[in-house]
Amino acid sequence: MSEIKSIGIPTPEEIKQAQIDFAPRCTSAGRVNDKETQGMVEHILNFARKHSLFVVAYGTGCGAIEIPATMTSRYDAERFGIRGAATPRQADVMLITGYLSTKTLKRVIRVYEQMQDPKYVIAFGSCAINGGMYFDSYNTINALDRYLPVDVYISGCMPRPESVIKGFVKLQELIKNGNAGNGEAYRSDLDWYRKNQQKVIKNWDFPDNYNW
Amino acid sequence: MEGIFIKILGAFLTAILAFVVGMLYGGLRRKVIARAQNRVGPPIHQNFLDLMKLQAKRTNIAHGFMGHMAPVWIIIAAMTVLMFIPILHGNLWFENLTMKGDLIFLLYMMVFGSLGMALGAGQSGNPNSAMGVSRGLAQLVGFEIPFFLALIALMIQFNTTSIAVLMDHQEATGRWIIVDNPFAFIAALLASLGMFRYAPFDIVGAPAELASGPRSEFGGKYLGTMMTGGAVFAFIKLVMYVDLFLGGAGNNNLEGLAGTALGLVELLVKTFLLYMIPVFIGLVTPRFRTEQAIQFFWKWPTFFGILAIVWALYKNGTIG
Amino acid sequence: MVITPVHYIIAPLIAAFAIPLLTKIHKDAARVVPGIVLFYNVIVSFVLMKHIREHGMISEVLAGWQAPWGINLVVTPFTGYLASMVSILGFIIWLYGFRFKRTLKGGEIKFYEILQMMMIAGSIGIIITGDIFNLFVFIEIVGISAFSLTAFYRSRDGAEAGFKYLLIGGFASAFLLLGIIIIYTQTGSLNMAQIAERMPDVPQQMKIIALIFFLVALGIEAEMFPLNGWAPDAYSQAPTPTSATFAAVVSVAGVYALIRVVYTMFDVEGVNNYLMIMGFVSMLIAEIAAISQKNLKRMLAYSSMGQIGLVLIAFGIGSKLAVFGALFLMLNHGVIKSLLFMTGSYFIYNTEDKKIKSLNGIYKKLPFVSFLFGLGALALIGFPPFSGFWSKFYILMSAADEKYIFLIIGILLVTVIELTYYLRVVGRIFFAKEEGEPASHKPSVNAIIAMSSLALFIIVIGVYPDLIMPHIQSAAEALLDKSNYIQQILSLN
Amino acid sequence: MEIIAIILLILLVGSFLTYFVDSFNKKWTGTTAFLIVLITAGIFFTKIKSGYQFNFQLAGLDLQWGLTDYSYYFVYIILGLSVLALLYSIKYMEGKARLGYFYGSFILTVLGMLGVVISQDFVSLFFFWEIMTWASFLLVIYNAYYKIKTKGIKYMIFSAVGAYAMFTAIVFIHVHYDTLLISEAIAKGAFNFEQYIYIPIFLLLGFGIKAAVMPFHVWAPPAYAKSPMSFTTIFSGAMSKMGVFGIGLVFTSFYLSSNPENFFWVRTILGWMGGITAVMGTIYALIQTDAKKLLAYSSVAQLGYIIVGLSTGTQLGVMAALYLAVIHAVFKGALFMVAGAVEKQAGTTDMTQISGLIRKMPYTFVVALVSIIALAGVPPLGGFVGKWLLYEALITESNNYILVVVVFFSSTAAFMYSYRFLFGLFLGQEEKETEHVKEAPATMIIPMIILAIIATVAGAYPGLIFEPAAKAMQAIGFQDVTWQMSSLTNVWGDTTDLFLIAMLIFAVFIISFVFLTLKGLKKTRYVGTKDISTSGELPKEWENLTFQLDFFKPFERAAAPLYKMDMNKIWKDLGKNLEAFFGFFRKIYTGNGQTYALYIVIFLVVLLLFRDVLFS
Repeated sequence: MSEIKSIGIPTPEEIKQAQIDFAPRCTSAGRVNDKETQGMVEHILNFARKHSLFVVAYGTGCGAIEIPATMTSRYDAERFGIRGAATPRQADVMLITGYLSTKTLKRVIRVYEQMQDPKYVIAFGSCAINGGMYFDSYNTINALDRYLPVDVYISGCMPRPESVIKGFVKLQELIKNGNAGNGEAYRSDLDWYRKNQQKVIKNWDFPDNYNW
Repeated sequence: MEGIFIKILGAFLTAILAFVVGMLYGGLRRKVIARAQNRVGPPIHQNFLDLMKLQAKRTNIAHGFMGHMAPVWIIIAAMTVLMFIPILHGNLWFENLTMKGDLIFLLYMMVFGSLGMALGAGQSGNPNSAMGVSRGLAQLVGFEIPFFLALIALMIQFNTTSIAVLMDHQEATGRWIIVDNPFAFIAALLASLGMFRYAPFDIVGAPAELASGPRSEFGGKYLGTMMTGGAVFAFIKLVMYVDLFLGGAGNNNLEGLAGTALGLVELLVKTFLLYMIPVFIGLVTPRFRTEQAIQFFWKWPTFFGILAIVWALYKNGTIG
Repeated sequence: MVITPVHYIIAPLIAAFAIPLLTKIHKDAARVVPGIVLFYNVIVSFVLMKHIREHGMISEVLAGWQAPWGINLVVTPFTGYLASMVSILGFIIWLYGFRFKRTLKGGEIKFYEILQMMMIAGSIGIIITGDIFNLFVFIEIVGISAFSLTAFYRSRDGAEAGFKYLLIGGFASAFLLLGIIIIYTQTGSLNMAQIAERMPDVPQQMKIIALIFFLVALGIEAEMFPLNGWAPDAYSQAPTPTSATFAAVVSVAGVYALIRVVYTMFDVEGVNNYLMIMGFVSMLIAEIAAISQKNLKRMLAYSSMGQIGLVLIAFGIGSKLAVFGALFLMLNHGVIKSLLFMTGSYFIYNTEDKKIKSLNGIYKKLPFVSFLFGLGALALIGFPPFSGFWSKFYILMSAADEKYIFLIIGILLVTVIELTYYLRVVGRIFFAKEEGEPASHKPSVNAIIAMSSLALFIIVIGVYPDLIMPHIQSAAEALLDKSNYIQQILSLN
Repeated sequence: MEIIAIILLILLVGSFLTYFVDSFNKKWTGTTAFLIVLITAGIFFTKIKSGYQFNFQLAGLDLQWGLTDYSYYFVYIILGLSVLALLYSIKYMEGKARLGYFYGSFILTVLGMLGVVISQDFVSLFFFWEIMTWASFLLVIYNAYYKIKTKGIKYMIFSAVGAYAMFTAIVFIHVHYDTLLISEAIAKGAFNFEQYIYIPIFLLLGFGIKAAVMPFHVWAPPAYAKSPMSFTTIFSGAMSKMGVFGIGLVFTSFYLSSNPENFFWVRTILGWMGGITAVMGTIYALIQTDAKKLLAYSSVAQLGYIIVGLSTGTQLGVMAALYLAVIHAVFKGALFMVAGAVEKQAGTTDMTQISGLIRKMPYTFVVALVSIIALAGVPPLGGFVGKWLLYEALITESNNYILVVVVFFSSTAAFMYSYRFLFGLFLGQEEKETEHVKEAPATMIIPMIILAIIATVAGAYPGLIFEPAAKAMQAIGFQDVTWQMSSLTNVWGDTTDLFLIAMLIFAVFIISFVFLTLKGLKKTRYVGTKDISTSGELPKEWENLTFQLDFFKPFERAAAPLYKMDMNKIWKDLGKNLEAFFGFFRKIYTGNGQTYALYIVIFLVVLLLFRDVLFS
């Protein structure tokens, strides 16, 4: 038992505690935009949102290499209105393309917070879902949605461009139904997210107020 | 009273036309580029969707008053210049304030937007923005020189500084200025490459290098408004070139709506063809550094500009 | 008429002998008596000027011998003007030096006072005498006083400067005497008027050789290049009131002698050009030398030489307007340069060396003196609304009347040089970072009165030159009217 | 006593009075100076109308003082700007040393300038010119401290050379035309290049140096930048216009009296000098890191435009020059005041040291913005009108096509430094060093705002300035000067309707501003300048995010050949060589008595040898 612990596998108690602590909390509190409630105007706007996705590709891991392939001639994501954005201010979608070290997480959070509502997160690969092959690494986070609200996960290691496009299409679907865009949720559950973030980020120096 | 009503209505009509055409041309450009790269590309109306999405952003940030004002400046510049550009020759609806301002005014007014945008970008405090502005202003000095030379050539050849009078002249003689003074057209055309800021002169807002430069801190409604302004400006530049060199549009004998419609079609064809020049050049060229861009503008375009003046003086009878 | 021109000379001479005796009675007598004498000279000047304005020129015969045989003193508007100027400036310099001299050792003060007084009296004598040998005598009186005063501080430098002055002064005396001898052999007269009358009969060669001797000898006194090597050392080593006297009194007398000889006695062509060219060269070289000086008094000395050069240029031009300008400039130069030496001496007194470098920020210590120095500097350069402007203005006007284009440009360029070094000093005084302690020597009341009166003169004449211009005008006329001079003197007997 | 003499006397006495008030109570010095000039201005504008004349005799010369419409035009600039500058000065100079000295010299400078424009004879002109010069010199060296040797003296030497050149010309006018009255000289054609060419050339040299024309502009930037800002307002705004005043007088009278075709070269040379001045001033302005220096170089450039305008000699060109003279005084005065306010509040104007003052000094920023727009010549503010007139004059009337491109290049490059000024001081990162900065006091803001309002109104109603300018032009000999209140027309009949433009811009502004503000009003937030997208990195306090150094490096590289011609260095080398030369000559005085004795003997011998040559 002690040997196992020494390589970092949590004890059942710890897992239990962690399940309580890190349970994803994507509440629907911020969802002003449900399919049932959305009006005509919102419907049209969602149509525009869905067809115009400006992407800030945070090339964290090996998935970064898939993005060029997705964007260029062969797979041509632009036909879905997907297009790169230079800065988070202009972007709608953030792509987390692979494992996230804790050091990078800090930057990712910063970028996410600088994006404007409604904003979406797509996480690539198993590393972003559950840590993947880095599940027991000392400096890599395991589940992204403990730190940021994720809209779409794309499985695979790594997902091929087809899967990526599929992921985007899924996101478009969610947008159309008003189920995507967890900025409001992030704001309302900020305390919880902050607690988790602060747990892994040692040198925490963010400003106190969250200013979108 | 009725005249004022028509004027106001015409102004709105002009604005809508410019907006729609500008946006569509932007979409077309994306489509053309995609096709050239063997892609399907976005739909032509993609820019409208983008704009709508940007305006539909729920939250917006600005870095201060000048940041808030920056898109306003662009809209002011775009709309003001638009009102002074003749869209269709002799058409009541699109006449606006055509006779009330001349080329020098237009030249300066067109800078107004860039300057306002530069101020807004400056306030964001992002060093990338400041760098972009620095490059943009430097490049401005580059391409304004040949453009101004071309304009002077036109002014002295036809003894007017008014764009409307130049159009009248072309209609009266039935000869386009591109024939009368081809060098001026070449100089102005080369200058227009810089004016559109497509490759190879797109270092100002290079996304990978400067994080889109001056616009890097603008999002949501601000970016959307800027896009609108940019689209209108694209239209303005094209119409201006068509007016100056390609005889303008609307020189038909048809009365009423038909004439207007024909004129518009003519305008669209001419502007589209003109627009494709910078687009295609942009497709196949890499990026100039700022000083290379400036030096480029100060070499061949300026040479053609001076040639244009000499030509104008020759045609005018002042020399030769 | 109770007061006659001879009072100018008699009073100082008597006083000079009386002072050693009077010091026995009261030790302050040595300081007070010269003042009384010089003030008396001022009164004499005013009375005489009033008289000649009403009755024409005065020619006083000494010892009953009529001119041309005896010695005569002549007060024309010209000489009267210069004599008044010299006596007034002499008095102001005395006033300035009244307390300053207290710091000297008691034993020397009477010598200083006597020599100073004799120098001024001798200068007046040079100006008013009508006899050429008498002129020589007065030049010797001035010279000997000046040599001793130069070496007054018994330091190594002072002795060296005094010796240089003596050496060159010896040349001057010798050549002057030679010139007088030649003239006497040829004309048989020592009276200037008579010499001038007989001059046309003198053989040309003799005339020219005599003239050259006169020019060299008097050029030394008038600080003309290249004969003015003595001047910078003498100016800088002498006590400051003496330096002021050199600039304001002695050089004026020297120039007078030169001009009297050239204008009245000789009738040689080309001498005007000579004066003009040498004046310009003097001015140029002096100003060029001044710009790189590190010693304040030397700088002022070179500047004096430059100004005298300008005076000579104006005399060289020779038109009425030019002479008018020259006379005006002599007055201005006397006043302004005295002011500069006076203020400069307070700087030196406080900084305890003569370096320009140590004047940094002295404005804080001596605000009023600095203000006056600045005023003087601006006036000397010729800025309006100060008196220096008008003299330069008229000289340039006269040059233009004669179409000397390059001369004008040259003078103006030299003025730029002059301006450069003066304003450097002014800037230093007012704006450089100050160093050291507060002023240890504030100016005394008498010095302030003396300096302020000079400054007041500069401003008042600058704003309203009409106050003084008629006098100078008549002086210029009197100088140029040679025949009248001869006639008057020879017929007065 | 004549009213004009009383006015000058008030100023003269006021100068001394201010000096003594300072030693009595430092607090009231500034106010006293302000009141004195205010009273003077009041008396002047109420009692003296154009056409006034006063003849008298001084120093044997017939002197004449008076006011034509032309000089009155400049009186507006001088007195108006002086009053505002002194009001501004009260707080600006507070707490500084030697206030009496400053204000005394200031009033003397005003006296000098006023004297220059009221002089109708050359002697008083030169008289007052010199007063103006040395009084301003005293102010230039006020801040220069140990730099006195180079900076202040440079100004003085150039000024003196200019003044003496002018004086030479005056002397020759007296000789050749036997007059000292300006009007008579004009009537006799004294400024004509046909007869005595050196007279107009010397006059132009004299006035041109004061107007900082290339290649004599090198004194101007350091002098403008080093003086206290409240004085630079006058220095650059009004005093440089004295040069313009003179050139205008000389040149137009020359044009109108002679056939301009014969003297095309004169016009060309002067125009090109102005054009090169404009280019040089601009390109050096945009590499400055000190805001004051930037403005100083910019002043040089703007004066270049004015010279170009005058050099055309045509109606529109001279109108452009006169208009620019006023509008430059207005906006550059305001800008120097802005720089002064920043200097006062933030301690420096070095743009590498401070940035992001916009929230701390909002009023100052608004003034700076308005003035900069006017400077850049962008419609709808006053500066555009000047630019328009200038270009149209060059294109339509003067046929100087390459020159117009040069001017245009300069004015386009001016966008760069205009932006640089605003960005450097007010925009950009808000650094911790400037946290303490507060808005300037009201008495400093009010004059700035007045000037900004003038610049704005002039954009829609330039006729307000055209009216006196047209009168002034008629006074120097132009016939039938036409102008409209709010529109511009060139000889080809093309118009630009400024009022319409201003209204249109205003309308669009209101619509789009309201739309942009109201839309998503609640969800729009203002954030600090540290909250920027820096690739996700959180900027630390010590991290430098301010881009200020080498701001226009790409342009510098592209325009490298232009920067090679450094006039400053040429003059400096000249000065050094001259000093070395002088040092050589100084050695004539060896300090050795024997040498001096030798000189005397040699001199005697030489005279004796060449006696026949010298004397006869």
